[in-house]
Amino acid sequence: MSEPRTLAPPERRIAQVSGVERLGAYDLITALDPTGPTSPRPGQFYMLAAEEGWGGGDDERPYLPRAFSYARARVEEDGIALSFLLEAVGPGTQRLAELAPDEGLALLGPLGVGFRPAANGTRPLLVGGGIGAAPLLCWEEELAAEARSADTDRAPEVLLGFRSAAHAQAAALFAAESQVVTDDGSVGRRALVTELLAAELEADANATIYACGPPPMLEAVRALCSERDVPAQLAMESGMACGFGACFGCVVPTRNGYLRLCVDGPVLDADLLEEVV
Amino acid sequence: MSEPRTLAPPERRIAQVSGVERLGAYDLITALDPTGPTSPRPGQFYMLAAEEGWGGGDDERPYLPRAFSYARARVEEDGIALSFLLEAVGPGTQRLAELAPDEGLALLGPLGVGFRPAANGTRPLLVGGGIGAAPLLCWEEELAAEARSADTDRAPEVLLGFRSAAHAQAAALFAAESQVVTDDGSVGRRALVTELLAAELEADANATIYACGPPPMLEAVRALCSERDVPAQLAMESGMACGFGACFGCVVPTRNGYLRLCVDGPVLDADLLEEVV
Amino acid sequence: MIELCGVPLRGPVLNGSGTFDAIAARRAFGDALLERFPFHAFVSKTITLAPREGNPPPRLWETPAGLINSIGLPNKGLQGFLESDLPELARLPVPLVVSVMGFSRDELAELAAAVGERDEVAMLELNVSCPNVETGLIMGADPSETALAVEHVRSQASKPLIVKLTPNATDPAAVAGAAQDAGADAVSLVNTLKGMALHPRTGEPWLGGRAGGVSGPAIRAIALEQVAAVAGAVEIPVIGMGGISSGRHAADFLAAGATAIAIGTESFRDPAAGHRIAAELDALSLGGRMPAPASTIA
Amino acid sequence: MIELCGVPLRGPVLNGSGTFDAIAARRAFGDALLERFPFHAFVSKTITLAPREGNPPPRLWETPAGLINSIGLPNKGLQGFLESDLPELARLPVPLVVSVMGFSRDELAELAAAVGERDEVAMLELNVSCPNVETGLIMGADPSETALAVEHVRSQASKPLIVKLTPNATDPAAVAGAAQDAGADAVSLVNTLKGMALHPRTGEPWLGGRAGGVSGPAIRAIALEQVAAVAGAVEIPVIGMGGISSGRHAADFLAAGATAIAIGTESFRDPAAGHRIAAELDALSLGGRMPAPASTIA
Ligand SMILES: Cc1cc2nc3c(=O)[nH]c(=O)nc-3n(C[C@H](O)[C@H](O)[C@H](O)COP(=O)(O)OP(=O)(O)OC[C@H]3O[C@@H](n4cnc5c(N)ncnc54)[C@H](O)[C@@H]3O)c2cc1C
Ligand SMILES: Cc1cc2nc3c(=O)[nH]c(=O)nc-3n(C[C@H](O)[C@H](O)[C@H](O)COP(=O)(O)OP(=O)(O)OC[C@H]3O[C@@H](n4cnc5c(N)ncnc54)[C@H](O)[C@@H]3O)c2cc1C
Ligand SMILES: Cc1cc2nc3c(=O)[nH]c(=O)nc-3n(C[C@H](O)[C@H](O)[C@H](O)COP(=O)(O)O)c2cc1C
Ligand SMILES: Cc1cc2nc3c(=O)[nH]c(=O)nc-3n(C[C@H](O)[C@H](O)[C@H](O)COP(=O)(O)O)c2cc1C
Ligand code: FES
Ligand code: FES
Repeated sequence: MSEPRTLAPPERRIAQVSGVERLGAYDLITALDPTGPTSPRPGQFYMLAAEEGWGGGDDERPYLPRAFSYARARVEEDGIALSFLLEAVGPGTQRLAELAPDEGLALLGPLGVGFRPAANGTRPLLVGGGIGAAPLLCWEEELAAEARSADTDRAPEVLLGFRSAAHAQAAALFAAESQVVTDDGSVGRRALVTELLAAELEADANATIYACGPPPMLEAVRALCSERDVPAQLAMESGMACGFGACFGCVVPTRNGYLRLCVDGPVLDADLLEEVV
Repeated sequence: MSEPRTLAPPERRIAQVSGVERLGAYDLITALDPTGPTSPRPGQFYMLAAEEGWGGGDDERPYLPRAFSYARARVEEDGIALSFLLEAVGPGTQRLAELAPDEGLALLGPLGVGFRPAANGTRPLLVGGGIGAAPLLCWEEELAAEARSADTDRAPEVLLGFRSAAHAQAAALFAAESQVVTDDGSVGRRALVTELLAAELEADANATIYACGPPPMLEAVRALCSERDVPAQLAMESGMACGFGACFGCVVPTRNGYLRLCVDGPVLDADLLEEVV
Repeated sequence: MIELCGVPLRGPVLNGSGTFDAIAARRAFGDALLERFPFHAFVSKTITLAPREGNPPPRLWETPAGLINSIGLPNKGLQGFLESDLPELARLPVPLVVSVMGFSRDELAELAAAVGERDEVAMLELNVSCPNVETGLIMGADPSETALAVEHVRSQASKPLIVKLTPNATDPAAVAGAAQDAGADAVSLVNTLKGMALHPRTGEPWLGGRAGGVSGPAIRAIALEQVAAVAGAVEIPVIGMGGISSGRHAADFLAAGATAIAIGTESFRDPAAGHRIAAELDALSLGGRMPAPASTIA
Repeated sequence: MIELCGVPLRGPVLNGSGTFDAIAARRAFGDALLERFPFHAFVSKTITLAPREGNPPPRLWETPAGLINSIGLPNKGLQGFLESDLPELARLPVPLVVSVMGFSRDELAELAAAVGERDEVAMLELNVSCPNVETGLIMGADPSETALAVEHVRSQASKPLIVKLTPNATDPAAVAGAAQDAGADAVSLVNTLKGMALHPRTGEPWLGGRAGGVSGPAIRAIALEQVAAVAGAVEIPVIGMGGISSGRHAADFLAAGATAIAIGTESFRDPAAGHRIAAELDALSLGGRMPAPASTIA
């Protein structure tokens, strides 16, 4: 099976910011990429940096670009409009969140390998924790379209967990109704998204799981699925300097030793992992 | 004679940018300094940096603050409005030129010693080259006010030289009519401002010269004045890291050895200098 | 067109060892990488006799205008390199430099012999300077230790030999001189400077390897001083690197006496950085900023 | 309240020698400087036996997140210092540390004796590390050279003696150990790293002194690693510095084993930096980020 990887041009290019939308605790940044490939694969990511004023933030940072899954891609006549959902947690994301329309967004990508098709005859279950919803957005879109055209009942179901109502606003970006829980009960039940997943698997374990979120959540998903022998694909994170395999900095421990998440991931089969740390 | 030095508070503070005016080749930045002294002395300077995004420009710079003579000071009820005339020549001045109203301007000052009164009975002649006009603006204002109140005929005369018409727009900032020449003849004669000075001194050498501009101009002024025994004060420049005597980096060679321009200047008696380099 | 230790190169821009994996990059960029290859010669990541997993993560920490890495030289080992990597690297459109490091002189000799006999290899680079591996620091910081290591490699390989120096030494020029006298054909510097970062919450070392090596613009001025000192002390060509991110920086290193330059961390920001910097450098030397062509002939 | 070599200090924040001229600052800021003095102890600029003019300008070059200086130790010389500077520095509201450097061991002994006998002086700092003066580098880079220098000062002065180390050495921990064994009461590090910049147009060295020393955030990670290595190797207190510009950075140096820290280049951005950093540090240790009080008792 050929891996879901759309090749990137071997140079950084400048996209033009077209929209910056505040979504509760997150920002949705959209930029027009004039020359990049028009069909990135859900789960792939881009390395982003502001064209101007990258640096001079807290601690004279950021210096290196930052990795972001694309959340949405729309082909337009003068290029492809890429949307990124981001959470400002430090100097890099803060600068990106301050981008204004028409500013330049330096990007490299799409990078890494995306989500693989669901195991035969299983239903796709998308499980997102917080900002981990980002890569699930375009994946839900694609799976739903496939389901419609094949007109099966294999439309994806989406389970989301957020810290608070402000974060939960991101749920509105999904096409289908999603089940939402929060840590503070401000939206949906006060529960962990993995509780929703457990219930779903109790009801019908014939599923393929696609999960993205913080390590503890991914580890819980991995454990749940391995107990029940349910196939799962995890979109993971690690600190990245380059995004294309050059620095060997983004490794995660797997049953096959250290793997570079930027070229062998970011989507990994849960089976490959002893444990998500 | 007590030196013309208004003391600065011993800490950097944040002023709020109230105006950014494009003046041909220069920018006039005005910021409200809430707590600084209300009577800086003409010729004194401030160390400036943008509160946000200082760094990340060309070559990951600027890092250190930059020195700027104040061009104008207006006492308002909620502080003192300081104006700086600046020419964008590198990452620091470029960032400052991009300041928007309500952005924070970090400043320290006033620093250094300003212009001293004219020698008894001499007329003040202000000679500016390019951006060197900046410190002469507030000095002309003060001298003119003094002349009015004393109602003498000692009102200052202003001689200015600029590269081109775009730069010469700064001449409009002076209260009195000034004599202007340019390198390309686009405004006034095609001549050097030192030619104007030579003519003035031919007509009446009973003057005190206040000059600010590029080193070759200042050296020409120094030479002209020493030949004719005309007292001259030069507002000089050198690369500065601190502005308050801490780094010993801003020294200029004088008859008394190296002097730190930030504490012993920036205004120096021309006699003190062998030559302006 | 320049010549480095007798090897003709289309220009003076190399990559720093360990900062560009052409095989992984080909997976990400496809053949376009070969069509627009960013360097005039390719330097492999340092290989060792036995395979290495490298250091536990986290391996990266961003500093002001720089990066600390504690990668720990992960590599497939000599056999794995010769079998799976070398054939792929041989397809690159530029001459290949293979970087080797040994933890004993016998290891060095074995590596040198095995790599040196391969036609695909244009030059060898001896890494005596990796700050993440004890031996590297000790060998590269001491002139006589360095000389012995060079002799062992030299005796086994006739290929042009570059010795990569560490900046974590009192007198890099003395080490360079010793390398030259021991038979090195060129020296390259700087490798990373020892550095450390603590976990924001725990105050414990952030990096899995505890300490690491600092690279990027933050070290450029330090690297330029060492390159100038070394170039003034040896006759053999010097390959300068350390925070180069523009043609102007490259021109500075050439003006300081380097024959060629290498791009490391800047490639992380843009895989085409080498390409851009070579173009900027051409523009500058045409502009007469400095005698690049002249000073780039070994 | 901490104690450094038996001298009580209101806190752990010093200035780096040569980065704050309290006398000049008083001309600029007046008595407000004394009322809000930014440091818990004041370290003088390094003085030498004979007066020095310092290096020709330009003396400064800004680097990414850093600064290169080639000041060249301008100072009035021992007599000038004792006559005109010492009385003024004695008026500061904090203990005074006088930094001395000698170009021969006799000079060192003479400086130590003359400064050490003055009651206004709380401690001596021996600068064996200034990268702008040949001797500095040689002494400070070699353990035995350093030991000899320390012994000569020690024999003449009973005051607590701090030895300021250079980072331009293969093994700063070994030099620190030698200083300790020779009688030093504390070590301070890092001084600046050797660095260079070229004139954008001519390609010639920009600095009047040709090379200079790099300071600021760019070197922080390098300094932190050396401070951790030295603190692990000696029993005497360590004063850590190098690019500290926030309480978090100060906390890192204390966590790495320093007893006190010093602010250098950051004071150029804000003369009150020491004051701000001390406050941020208090907030952090209250927040329990790291055991500041404990680890700051010598
Ligand atoms: C494949 C992939 C996809 C991603 N997709 C998204 C996405 O869609 N949306 C999104 O919001 N985020 C996404 N991320 C995470 C995002 O890349 C990080 O949030 C971002 O890099 C943080 O940068 P920063 O400068 O804002 O914060 P940083 O200051 O870099 O801090 C972020 C974390 O890095 C560590 N850290 C702190 N200081 C340093 C330092 N100096 N050097 C190194 N590490 C440090 C700490 O653990 C901190 O919590 C993704 C990451 C990966 C790898
Ligand atoms: C007392 C005083 C008063 C001043 N008043 C004014 C004023 O009123 N208006 C005004 O516009 N300017 C004024 N200046 C000049 C102003 O401070 C400089 O133009 C400013 O510092 C330039 O900073 P930059 O980052 O824009 O340019 P830089 O990049 O700093 O370049 C400016 C000059 O510095 C040198 N240089 C280049 N790179 C570096 C480097 N990396 N490190 C060190 N030097 C470098 C070059 O000679 C270059 O031409 C004054 C200067 C002084 C000392
Ligand atoms: C992530 C990383 C890995 C490196 N690996 C090696 C290596 O394997 N062998 C080596 O000789 N140098 C290695 N280096 C050092 C670089 O080749 C180069 O000497 C150094 O980074 C300075 O150049 P720069 O500032 O342009 O990155 C590595 C550097 C980095 C940042
Ligand atoms: C302009 C300047 C002058 C300095 N002069 C001295 C000196 O006279 N004696 C000394 O021991 N260190 C001197 N230093 C080194 C500092 O004390 C300090 O060790 C170094 O700058 C690192 O700290 P920082 O990065 O916080 O500046 C000087 C540093 C600078 C930037
Ligand atoms: S981020 Fe550099 S190898 Fe993965
Ligand atoms: S600018 Fe630092 S002493 Fe003058």
